[in-house]
Amino acid sequence: MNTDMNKASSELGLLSVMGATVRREMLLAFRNPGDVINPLMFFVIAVTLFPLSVGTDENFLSAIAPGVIWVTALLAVMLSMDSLFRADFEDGNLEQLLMSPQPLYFLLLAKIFSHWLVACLPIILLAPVLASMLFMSPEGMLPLVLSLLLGTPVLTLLGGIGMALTVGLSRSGLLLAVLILPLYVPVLVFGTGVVQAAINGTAFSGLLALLAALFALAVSLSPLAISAALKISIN
Amino acid sequence: MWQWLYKLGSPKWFYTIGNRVLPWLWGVTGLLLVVGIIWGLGFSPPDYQMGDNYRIIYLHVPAAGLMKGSFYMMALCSAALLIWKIKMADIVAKAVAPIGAMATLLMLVSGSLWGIPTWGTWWIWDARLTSSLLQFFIFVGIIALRSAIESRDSAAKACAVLTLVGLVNIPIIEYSVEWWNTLHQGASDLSLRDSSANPPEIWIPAFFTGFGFIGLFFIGLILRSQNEILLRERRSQWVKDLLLTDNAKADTESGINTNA
Amino acid sequence: MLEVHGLYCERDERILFKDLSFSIAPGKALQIQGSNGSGKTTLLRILCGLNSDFSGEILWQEKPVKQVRSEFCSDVFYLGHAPAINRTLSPRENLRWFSASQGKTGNIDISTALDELGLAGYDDVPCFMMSAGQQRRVSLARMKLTSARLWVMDEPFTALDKRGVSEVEQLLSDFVNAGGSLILTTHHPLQIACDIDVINLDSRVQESAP
Amino acid sequence: MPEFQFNSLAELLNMGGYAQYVWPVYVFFLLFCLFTVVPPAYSRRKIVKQIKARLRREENQ
Repeated sequence: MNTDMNKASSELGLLSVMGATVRREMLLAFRNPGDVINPLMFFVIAVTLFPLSVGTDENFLSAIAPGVIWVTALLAVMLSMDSLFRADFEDGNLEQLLMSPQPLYFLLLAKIFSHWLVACLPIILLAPVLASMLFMSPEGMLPLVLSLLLGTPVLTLLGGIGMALTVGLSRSGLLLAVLILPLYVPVLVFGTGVVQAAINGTAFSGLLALLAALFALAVSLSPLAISAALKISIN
Repeated sequence: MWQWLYKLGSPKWFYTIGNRVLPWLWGVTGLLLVVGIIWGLGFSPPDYQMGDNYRIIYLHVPAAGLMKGSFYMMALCSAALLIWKIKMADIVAKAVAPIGAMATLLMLVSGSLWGIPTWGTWWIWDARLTSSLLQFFIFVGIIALRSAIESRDSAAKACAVLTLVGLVNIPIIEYSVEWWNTLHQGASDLSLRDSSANPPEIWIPAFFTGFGFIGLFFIGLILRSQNEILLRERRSQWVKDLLLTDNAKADTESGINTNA
Repeated sequence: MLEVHGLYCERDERILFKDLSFSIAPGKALQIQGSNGSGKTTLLRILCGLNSDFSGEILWQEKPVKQVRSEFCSDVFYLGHAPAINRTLSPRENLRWFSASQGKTGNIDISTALDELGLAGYDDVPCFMMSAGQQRRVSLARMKLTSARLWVMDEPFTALDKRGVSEVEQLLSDFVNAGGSLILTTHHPLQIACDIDVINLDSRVQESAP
Repeated sequence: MPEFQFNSLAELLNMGGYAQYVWPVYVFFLLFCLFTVVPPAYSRRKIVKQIKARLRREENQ
């Protein structure tokens, strides 16, 4: 079997396996909708807690709206991380993933992209609705969605590292928070900065660029950390 | 030079070198700290603005340096463990983590106590204090991960990965906190560093306490590493010989037991 | 095909095996025997690269495994304790990812594979409605889909009934006689029609770590 | 050698009115020193005792 046919089939193999991974994850999300609904419900309920606690004064709520939306979205994404590796670790599929000939780097990207589609996209779509519930001014809506679109993948990738490190442990929900939340700070700071700048009418494209830079850094580096962590947890 | 470094990789050698270095370290560190503190507290002139309150920086600045230094050392050990599989690196990283966390705590406490007369409250969201607080959370995260994983080898490698992830993220966190601080509060003019109007000799005691801190750090590191070595090598012959000779003579003051 | 030199593995202060060397050639089977906890599963996972807590050398086609990882992985099929079956998916959906990773994307292969494992008609039944034996058969159906020349199997016969065990033994002997090589651990008395070398981990090492 | 800044012990203790900020920091520093040295020394004694006990058990087996 000459090698170039082998090379061509391995490229095709990688793309087809990534496609198969994404399709499998979508199917899994469809089969157990908890992975989609629970983060979303947490996001909605957590946001409604704020008016109940801090009162419904309009200017105050609209002042804290970007922060509230971003913090609850961040927590929702972190809580949704549990469904990323745990099910596959328990039924043995994670070993098959590590044993597959295709480079683990791209398989993990496919897996995390599908988790982002399942868990984070609904949150992004719902964020403007909740923001308007908190009387956030309308010109902040688009920047909010843009910053979430760029920020949540970084949160998912960093959460993936934490999840890969703790997948072998029996009850590690809170440990994930202790490990990963400090690393979420830059995304939170720039994310709320974008919305705040938009509301004050100042230019926010620079901050979006910073978020995009964080996104590029996370996409390129964190799969390396995740595959190293998975190989350790599988040991 | 490499041969010496290579030897440090073997636990037995590290243990014996540790025992030989410890007495010197005790003496030098004690001297440095005593001189630094007495000079700083009693002899250096008061600050033109803050009066005697500024004497806190003789502990605050070395603690901040130790916080940074201990994390970089942990990152170095983590890289050595993951890349060259040096078992000794994990022992040192495990010993450094609690000391680094406590140094960060000392930095935070001294920073906020310094802040009470100058800012009016014990905590303000100053850029350096906030990023040090986040660094403290990262230290706690690493220690929590190590205690959560039972098997020692995977705990070591998992903490190494987390430390390196932390190493990449810390500059980003500091940059974002710095940017965030200028957005909300403007640069606080009374930051801890700009006591430039003072005569230069106020920095001499800080020189002493600084190196005294480093000495203290290595004392703690060697003691903790030696404990871990004894635990891990308890079945090996050299530990048995070491302890049997100890039976023969009265056990000297812990920490300076003379080696076989 | 696969050579192992001087393999040493220690777990919680106990030596599992020390300077273990063997090789496996095409058309050969190797059975790892040993009591519970003697390190059979650890040895299989070390061979597959899932476990890296060992010292020693593993060569695949005379080259260290680390350098030829993707060829090695495409030529090895590992079947672990866990059936690697997601209970909410159907057998077809479970196997589709695996067959894609082996470069086969056709659906017909999956249904023929399932039929040969006695699961005709179960293609689209969610796995949680199937018995443990049937789920193990779904996992074993991957034998039909893989083009790997080295099979590493950890207790392949668990949860199978008598007829299932003989069917799988038949499949294994066809594979080995057709030039494949097989490493497996099992507690059942093995009747496959080919020459089997045996390594017994109990008789090799008694004393604890140095 | 710079001269001593405070003319009396009471003045030193008062630390120019900042006593309740400066001295707690130095107390915390003392805690830091104890934390770096005392726990390892204590667990050293425990470890040595443990190993010796095991050695004695193995010897008279």
